[in-house]
Amino acid sequence: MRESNLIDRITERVSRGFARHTSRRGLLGLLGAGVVGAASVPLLPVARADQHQPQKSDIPEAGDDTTCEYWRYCAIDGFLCSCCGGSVNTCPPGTEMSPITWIGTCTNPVDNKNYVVSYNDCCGKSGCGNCMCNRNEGDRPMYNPPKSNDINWCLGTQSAVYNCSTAIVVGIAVE
Amino acid sequence: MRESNLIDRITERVSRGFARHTSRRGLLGLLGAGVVGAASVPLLPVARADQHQPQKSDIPEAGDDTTCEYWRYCAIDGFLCSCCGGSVNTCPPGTEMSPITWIGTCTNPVDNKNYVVSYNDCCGKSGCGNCMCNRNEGDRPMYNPPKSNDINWCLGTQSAVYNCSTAIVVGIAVE
Amino acid sequence: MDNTDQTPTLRRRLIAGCTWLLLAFIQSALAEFQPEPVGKIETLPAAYPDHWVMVHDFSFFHMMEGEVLVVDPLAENQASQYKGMMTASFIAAYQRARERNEHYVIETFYSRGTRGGERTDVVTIYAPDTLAVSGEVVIPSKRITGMPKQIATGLINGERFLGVYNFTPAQSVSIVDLENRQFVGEVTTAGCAFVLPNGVRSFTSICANGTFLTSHLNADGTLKDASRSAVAFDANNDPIFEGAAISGGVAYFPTFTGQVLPVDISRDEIAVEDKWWLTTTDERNWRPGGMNVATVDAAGAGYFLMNPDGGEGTHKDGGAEVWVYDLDQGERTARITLTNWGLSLGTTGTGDGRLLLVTNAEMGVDVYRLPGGEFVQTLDTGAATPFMVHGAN
Amino acid sequence: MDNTDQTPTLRRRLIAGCTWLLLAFIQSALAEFQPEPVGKIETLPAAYPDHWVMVHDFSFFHMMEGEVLVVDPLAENQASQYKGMMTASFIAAYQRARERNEHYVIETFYSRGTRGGERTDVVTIYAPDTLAVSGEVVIPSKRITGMPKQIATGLINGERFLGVYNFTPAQSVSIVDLENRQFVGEVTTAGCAFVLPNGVRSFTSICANGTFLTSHLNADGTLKDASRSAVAFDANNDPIFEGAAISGGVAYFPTFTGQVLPVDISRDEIAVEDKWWLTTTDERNWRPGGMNVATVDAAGAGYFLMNPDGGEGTHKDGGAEVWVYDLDQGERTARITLTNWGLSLGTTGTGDGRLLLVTNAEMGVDVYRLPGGEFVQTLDTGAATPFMVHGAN
Repeated sequence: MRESNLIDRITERVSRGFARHTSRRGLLGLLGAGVVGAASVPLLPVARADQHQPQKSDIPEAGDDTTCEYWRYCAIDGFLCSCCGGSVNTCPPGTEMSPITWIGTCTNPVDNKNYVVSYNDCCGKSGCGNCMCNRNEGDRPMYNPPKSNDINWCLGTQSAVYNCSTAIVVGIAVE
Repeated sequence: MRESNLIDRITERVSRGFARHTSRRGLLGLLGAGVVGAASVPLLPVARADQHQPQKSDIPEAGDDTTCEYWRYCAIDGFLCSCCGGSVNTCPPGTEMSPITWIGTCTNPVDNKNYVVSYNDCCGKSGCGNCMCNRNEGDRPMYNPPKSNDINWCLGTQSAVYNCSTAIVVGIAVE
Repeated sequence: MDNTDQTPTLRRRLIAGCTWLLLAFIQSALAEFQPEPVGKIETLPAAYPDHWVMVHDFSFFHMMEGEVLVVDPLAENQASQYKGMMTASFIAAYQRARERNEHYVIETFYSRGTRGGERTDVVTIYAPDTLAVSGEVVIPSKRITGMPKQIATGLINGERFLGVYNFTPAQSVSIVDLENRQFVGEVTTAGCAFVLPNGVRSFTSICANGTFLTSHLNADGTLKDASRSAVAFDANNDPIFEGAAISGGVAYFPTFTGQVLPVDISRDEIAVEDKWWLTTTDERNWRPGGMNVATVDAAGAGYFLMNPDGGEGTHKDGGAEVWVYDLDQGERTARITLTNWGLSLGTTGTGDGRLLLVTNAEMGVDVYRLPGGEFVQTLDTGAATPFMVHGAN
Repeated sequence: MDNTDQTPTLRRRLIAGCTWLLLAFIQSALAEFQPEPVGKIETLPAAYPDHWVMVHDFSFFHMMEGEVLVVDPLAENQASQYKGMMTASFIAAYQRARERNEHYVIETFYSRGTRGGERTDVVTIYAPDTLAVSGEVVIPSKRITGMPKQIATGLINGERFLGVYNFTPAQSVSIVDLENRQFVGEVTTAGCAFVLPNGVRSFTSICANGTFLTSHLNADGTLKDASRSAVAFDANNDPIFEGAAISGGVAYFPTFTGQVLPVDISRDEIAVEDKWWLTTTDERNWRPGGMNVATVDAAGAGYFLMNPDGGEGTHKDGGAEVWVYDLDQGERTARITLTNWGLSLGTTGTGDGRLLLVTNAEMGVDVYRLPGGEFVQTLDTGAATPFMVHGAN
């Protein structure tokens, strides 16, 4: 009896486990097919208090930066640093932030302005594996480097090993 | 519509995928809890013809050597070489067989004799990842090396990197 | 008595000695029993059946442990499909020289693994029968890493040279002499990316401004001179994909919106030909998308992975159908409805044994027969993220 | 103009220059907007809250990419639980020196990754606040690899020396001076395995014949002399597990059948005490089983993972309950029924904040409060095979 229950539980766990590694949207993102309309679950205040505080400017904010649907992630490809010991715009302890990046232009749902987002990678430790997320609004092929999220941007760092990606607002896009 | 179906399929696939990596019994084995009574599916002749031919002696045989239930695997711990480009007693191409091993004593269900099985590891390439199997009949702690399957037996090889495990009959056990 | 200072050779002998003592003991006790041989390693045929495939598992979640699996896609189960494996470290590239009959894995190592240290980039050479390393060439530690693009490397001048695209972000191509197994030098490709071999001893790169840069090599693999095309496509509004269907000396590049840009690569100077559409005007919602979105089979037919919900940002989303073209005529000849949503295309086999391999959205690899498109099976190789499939044909 | 021969330093400057040029351009266009800072790296408190844990993911399916995660087991979700990570290559070992306030990862690298090359074994030293490498000590490339055993390494003489058990299959212990961060030498332990620190400057190994070997070190970490116990257990019919619950200067080793062998390790010469049973005669079907089957909490209570279906070959199967003991009295004080079948035990925290961590059969880590055993949650860290959990207390 126990054994058969265990099998069920393992099957379920494995499913849950992989889902945890790769949010369903994230997995679809990795695999290429985008999903729209997934509900964004706001973080509880207690959880937020436990997290690393992002270095935010005075940009109006909405949404959960640990989900792929968050507005700044419109052209990201990788593991969200918010799920890896970093935050939306800081790297996890012991990693190094790449000084060069690819750039996206994302619409903030609060003020409806287009912001320039720099997706600086965090480098020097194994891939975090959590919160895989890929969205390709404005993404262009690898021969157009500043707009390409297919490139491993751990460049100019001590190690090219990729850990996770941030989404740092560096400007407002001029129309 | 498509997207939600995709999510379902991915969840299912991930579950199936992990199950493929680690047969349920194998996963349970890895995780420590043994399962008994799982049905052993005989290989189709056509499939057998495609496989590498194990170097068999005249031992009477029964069972599917790509499943954890196969009789020789009574004290194995690792990925079955039969699922990795090798066979029950040969290593996959490009690997190196460890000259020293741990030893199990397993009962052959055909002649009911106890055979001495040498679980030589194949070494020098990444862990195969297929057909994980752990059974511990007669296994003893690491301080008793010849009987311990917890040790990485890729020793005396050019590389200690573990790829998969064979199960070679080297004798008949004296009672 | 333990001796921790023993030399490796001595230790090896001791180990062997212990093993044989044990076996001798067992055998003496059981004179009638013949133990099975120890130490046997499998080998593969030096010439693979032409329907086999090399499945490149990029191991996206553990990038230092990528693998290129040798697989029989028509075998019935995992044990019979899985023929062997080459390791492929840190989102490696893969090439195979059919005349030289060698596999090449272009890969990266760090002296301290995923925490860094000294970087070493190498071209690792594998023998197809033993899948053992038969040589390696150290190259500058500059190779691009990222999502897989077949033209990140290329075989130039037949199989004499291997070109490896570098991005630091300075752009160049490392030239490796495969005959002498040595690094020749670097060719600068400022503003341009990739290695598309053309003509006798040239290769072409795709430039960010929509032009092509063609580098011409001397017989020793050094740069002779270079030439640049006029602007051939709109790199921002309708860029070409990095991967082309190459047939009859022409590289057919799909664009994001679903046009095809043919580039004649048969001569030392490339010739850009007129674009044509994959879709009719009524079908513009269908766009190519995925990882490797374009390929050809041994008969020269072109295959494109098509998404019915095409639009800005869908170019990596994969597709529901594979559309088949007479590339020379620019005419669609068939539509294959995929059993599972597809992400990346490969083909293998010849004649009636041609197969289409589609990495699906669940990271399985689906096998279809060509030209009919009949679904055969989903492979059971254990690969975690098999982004690219290469035919043995 | 591209310059592929530029030095790394120059290249770095060019890169930085380009980044700042870009930012300057954006800023000049938008004078009122203040961009967010680039380059910030998180840090952790130098003294971790005592309920945090280090979760060692052995990454059994990709052994070169193991990790030790720093985790808050009471936080509500992945983002708040996951504090940071240290890489841990090739089924590494982990130790932490509380007074020195350093993490140690004892790990193995190959110059060509999983295809081999030159092997290098190192003790990697991490600072707890930055999780950056603060030093490394190269040790002989002999460390045992295999399933995790906490006593594969040990801190000797307070935190002055680290012992690393070697198996080639010759058996020895490498001694590392943590004060001076250098390798001291090897101590032969022929026939015996592991590093259980005892007394002032000694360590004890478990021998295949059921005895214990105690090695006594000089002040510089070299071997002074050694002593051996009488036969203390039956290594074949009722062997002790490799892992003991250590409390009050006594190591309580469970045996396969469910006895406990207490070994006084408070003095330079160990003293083997009388065995006692975890079970009553009616309970002999319950046996300890799992990976790390025995542990203690900060209050000295002992925890054993128990399987109701015990028998030959079940010693790695894990268990359904955790039984709690007053170790000094040899008396059971509580039984904790696990929410999920358990495989490996750890504890953390102090006083009322004590926690029991149980790696479950589905490779999740379950959190229970102590002493009551109330289930709190299953951790959501993403670890694939978190075989060992170490308390920060």
